[in-house]
Amino acid sequence: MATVVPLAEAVAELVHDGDSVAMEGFTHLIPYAAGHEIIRQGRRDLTLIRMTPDLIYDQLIGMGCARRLVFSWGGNPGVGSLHRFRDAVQNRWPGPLEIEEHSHAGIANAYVAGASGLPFAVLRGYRGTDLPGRTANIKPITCPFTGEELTAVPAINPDVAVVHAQRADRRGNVQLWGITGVQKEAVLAARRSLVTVEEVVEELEPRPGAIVLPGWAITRVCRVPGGSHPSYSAGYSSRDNDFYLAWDEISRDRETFAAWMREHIL
Amino acid sequence: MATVVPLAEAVAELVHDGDSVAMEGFTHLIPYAAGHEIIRQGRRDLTLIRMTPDLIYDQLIGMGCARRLVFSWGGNPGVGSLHRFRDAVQNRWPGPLEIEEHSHAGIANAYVAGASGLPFAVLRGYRGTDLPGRTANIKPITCPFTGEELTAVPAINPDVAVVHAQRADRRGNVQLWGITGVQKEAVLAARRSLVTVEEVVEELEPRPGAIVLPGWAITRVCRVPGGSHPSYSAGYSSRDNDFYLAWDEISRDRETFAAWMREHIL
Amino acid sequence: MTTAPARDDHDHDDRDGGRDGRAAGAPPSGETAYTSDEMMTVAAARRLDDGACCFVGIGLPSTAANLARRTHAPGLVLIYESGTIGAKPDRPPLSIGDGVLAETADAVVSVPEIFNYWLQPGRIDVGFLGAAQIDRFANINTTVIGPYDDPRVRLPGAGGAPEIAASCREVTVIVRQSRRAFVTSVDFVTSVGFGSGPGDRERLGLRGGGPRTVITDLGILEPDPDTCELVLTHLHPGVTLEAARAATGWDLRAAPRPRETEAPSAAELAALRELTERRPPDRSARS
Amino acid sequence: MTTAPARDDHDHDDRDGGRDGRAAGAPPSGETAYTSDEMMTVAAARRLDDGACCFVGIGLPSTAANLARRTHAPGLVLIYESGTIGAKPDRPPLSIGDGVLAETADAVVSVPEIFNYWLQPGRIDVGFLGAAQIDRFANINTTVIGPYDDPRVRLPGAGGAPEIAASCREVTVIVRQSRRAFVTSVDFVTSVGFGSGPGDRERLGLRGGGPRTVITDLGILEPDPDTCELVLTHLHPGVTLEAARAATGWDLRAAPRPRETEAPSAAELAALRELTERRPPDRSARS
Repeated sequence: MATVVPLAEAVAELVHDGDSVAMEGFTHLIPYAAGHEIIRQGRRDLTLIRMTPDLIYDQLIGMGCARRLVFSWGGNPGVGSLHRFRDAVQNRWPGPLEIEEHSHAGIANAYVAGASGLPFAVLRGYRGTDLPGRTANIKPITCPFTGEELTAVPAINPDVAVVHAQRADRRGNVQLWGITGVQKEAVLAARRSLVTVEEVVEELEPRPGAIVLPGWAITRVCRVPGGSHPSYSAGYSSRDNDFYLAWDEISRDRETFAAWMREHIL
Repeated sequence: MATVVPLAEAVAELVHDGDSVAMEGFTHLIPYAAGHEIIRQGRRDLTLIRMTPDLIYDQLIGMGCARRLVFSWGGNPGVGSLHRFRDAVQNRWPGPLEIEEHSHAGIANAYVAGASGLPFAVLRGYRGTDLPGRTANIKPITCPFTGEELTAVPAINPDVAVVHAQRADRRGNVQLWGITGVQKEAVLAARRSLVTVEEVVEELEPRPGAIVLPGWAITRVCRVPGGSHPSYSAGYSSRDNDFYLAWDEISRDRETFAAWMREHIL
Repeated sequence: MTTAPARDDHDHDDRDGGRDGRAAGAPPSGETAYTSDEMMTVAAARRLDDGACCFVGIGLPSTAANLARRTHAPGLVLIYESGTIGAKPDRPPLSIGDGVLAETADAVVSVPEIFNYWLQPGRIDVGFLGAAQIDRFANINTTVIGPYDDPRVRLPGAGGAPEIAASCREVTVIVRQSRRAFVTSVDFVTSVGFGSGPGDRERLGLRGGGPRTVITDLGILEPDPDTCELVLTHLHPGVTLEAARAATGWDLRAAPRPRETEAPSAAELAALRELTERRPPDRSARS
Repeated sequence: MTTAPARDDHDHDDRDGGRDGRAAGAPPSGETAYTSDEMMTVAAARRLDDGACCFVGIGLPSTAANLARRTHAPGLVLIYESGTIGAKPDRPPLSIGDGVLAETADAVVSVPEIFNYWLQPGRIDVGFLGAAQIDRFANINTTVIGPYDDPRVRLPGAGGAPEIAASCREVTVIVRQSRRAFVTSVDFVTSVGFGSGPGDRERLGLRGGGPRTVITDLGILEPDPDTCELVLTHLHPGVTLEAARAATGWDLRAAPRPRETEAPSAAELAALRELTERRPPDRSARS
């Protein structure tokens, strides 16, 4: 049964140096506030897992929290590059960053396998691309019935999954709607989970398109209104597209980035 | 784009002798009216696929429509046996019935593979049971990363999937809610699909817990109010539990069964 | 439809815990009379801890689980294979897909999801299974009596049982005790208990703990930690060890001093009968 | 985020088809002036049949698909990898997960489902891809420029592109034509076009038809049915074959008589500009 606690307490309890952490949210419901708390607590050597690193991982990488990144698309959506990510990969700043690179379909299925208690997932993917040559985590697998060769990826089972949702009730049941991405899979695949929510209500009244994660399948819930900004929470906020544009300039230069983080996050 | 047509026309067009047919609905939304139309049209040599054959397949089997049954639980839910199914397996009446037997998890995953365009699915299942010894469609598979041995089942891709739903709009988009079972997977796994609905509306207004199957992914939609009776359609009807009880007596005896079918279905 | 074997031939009325159970021996004085099925259902309910999540099949398991929710375990999480998570039915559902399950659930998911995301990873504490045949290692048959290709009795089959038996942290079996059901060797292994003994579950890669309790209308059996063989540990009030042995197809081992199951309390019986006697109105959808 | 390469170094503004496109040659008399990006977007929109389903990436593909919906293909089904099926945005979404997509969709599904149930089986008619580099067999690089382990430019990577390229019935590529983008050999194969030529897709088990059209700011290229090599089949108004060859890193083959693309009509331009000039209000959620 998930208990509702302050964010700083939940992060201190659940996220440790060296952990593998999946902070998911496909453009929508990205758990920025939790990511910022991880930065403030100075976590190090994290393996960051996320389909679309987005600005949240650009910030964690730029602040030196990450040792390794598992991802499938590392850009600033609709804008261009993630400069801190590029600086780490191209110039090893602020330190070297190992990368494990997949396609969206590959990571999504790796989460599904993780949530399903399976060691691997099978998909029609990667064939003929240069991706399999860059990681041992993409292998061929043969159908035992047809003999056809397909592709396997190992399950992703993060130490911690961190997601943002619209609402929780007092028993820690979490409700999210709109674009729900891979959040359910990430939470169910993880050993521990932290969910930040816009509000805590007495009862979760049913809503079209909403999914509910039962409180007994979640570790901690934190009330963090606006916790997805500059991403958004359908029904509570809208995406701050101007900030995504502004980030292109803020993040391009190391000093500008550091100053911005000092002023707004630390 | 699914077109809305009369049931008799849709069945005549989509269901042919010798086809493999999946009529799904997990207790809820069982497409009885469509099954009865298949009986009336005298289809033969069908391979019937369904997790829980339920009364609908007891009727099809008793009327001699089926050559083969793929299933995972063949009982009258909450009542006991399916007598026509038992008579076919134990006494080959009205004719021999080949069976391919699985667990719920196995068939559910076979539909998932079928819907996903994969030739097989992987699960932790069947190990140590006598089920794999009874079909070539359950095989071991080894994880290419951990070496662990798991179980594979081949995809189910029926010639036709038949399901019942609450509503469709004029463009053939179908909306169902409540217990949705494996209907989405069955429809997406099938080469052709037939959906009977309680009503056709102008616009599908969103509903909590509802899923929508886009009209372009469905072949035919038929308006058949009450088409799930004696099963039920949440929001439109309730399960006729008394009929499920009564069926135990109706179906126990071959003549009583035949007379009932003549009177009520033919 | 996990736990309902065929009604006839292998009698196990799966709609109503109170129907055709034999009358129990003379009830302890000062208590209301109860049937052996009521004793069995109450004993099963007591095994469910508050706050646990329980994968429930229709019939006695569902009755027992709902009884537990109404008595000592209000926080029990009921999960049905139809995809309903946290269902809170006000009456025992008459089918695994009874509308009341979806209406009262915390979440309703697809059938593939309930098996893949919820059962398979081992998130479920307790799985409840019935049986047409069970052997000394708690392997279960719900498939056929007699040869598979020429069965004397064709039973419903596996349903969710094989994976429930494989994946739940522990399994409770509810089955009426008789020589026909308690056999030296099951005609078909539908669901694995301990296979042929210690180490088999590990060899097979079954990650759940397997059967922890077999509750019958005569008493309670539990696997010996060393040999995995079922041992009679409790007798229901008025039931003798001889009676239990006479109803078992193998040489039944018993604990040195089998304990007597506590008789159903008046409160337990009242709650159980309220559950089982409440019949839903005829809500025929014929029109 | 399928189709957006890095903005700088590999310029391809993926928010607005009309922004930094070079001005096209003198527009045919009697027509309004338009940019080469506008010509490219309009040409892409024209390739989309009414009623088709289209897997759309953010940027020019999304602009083109929405333009088609507003002009000749009102029944075009837009599918975004964020899980929105049948989205009907009234403005080009600024991200793949823009709220307007979910609000206007026929169905919103999870990201695993959109790839597994919808893209992978080959249900999608047309996939739209961008490229940082493309070779004569329409293999695409959106991963790195330079060595993988020591890249000169680290690009965003694969996103949904490899499986879109593999599974859609056909693929349309939109990319500005230059020697830097049109290379003899891509630095990294992110998405497979025709591999090294005829038969490769079949050998790899790729079930979709592969690239059918490459639309640039200079013209249109299509694979030769026999050799699979891209051949220039159309030139946009005012563009010469020499200009197209000069912007191609390999010896570009052209059809005997490349046809001239029909210039954007006033209606097409009006619809496109209405789309691209409509900027959403600042809806900052800071509080």
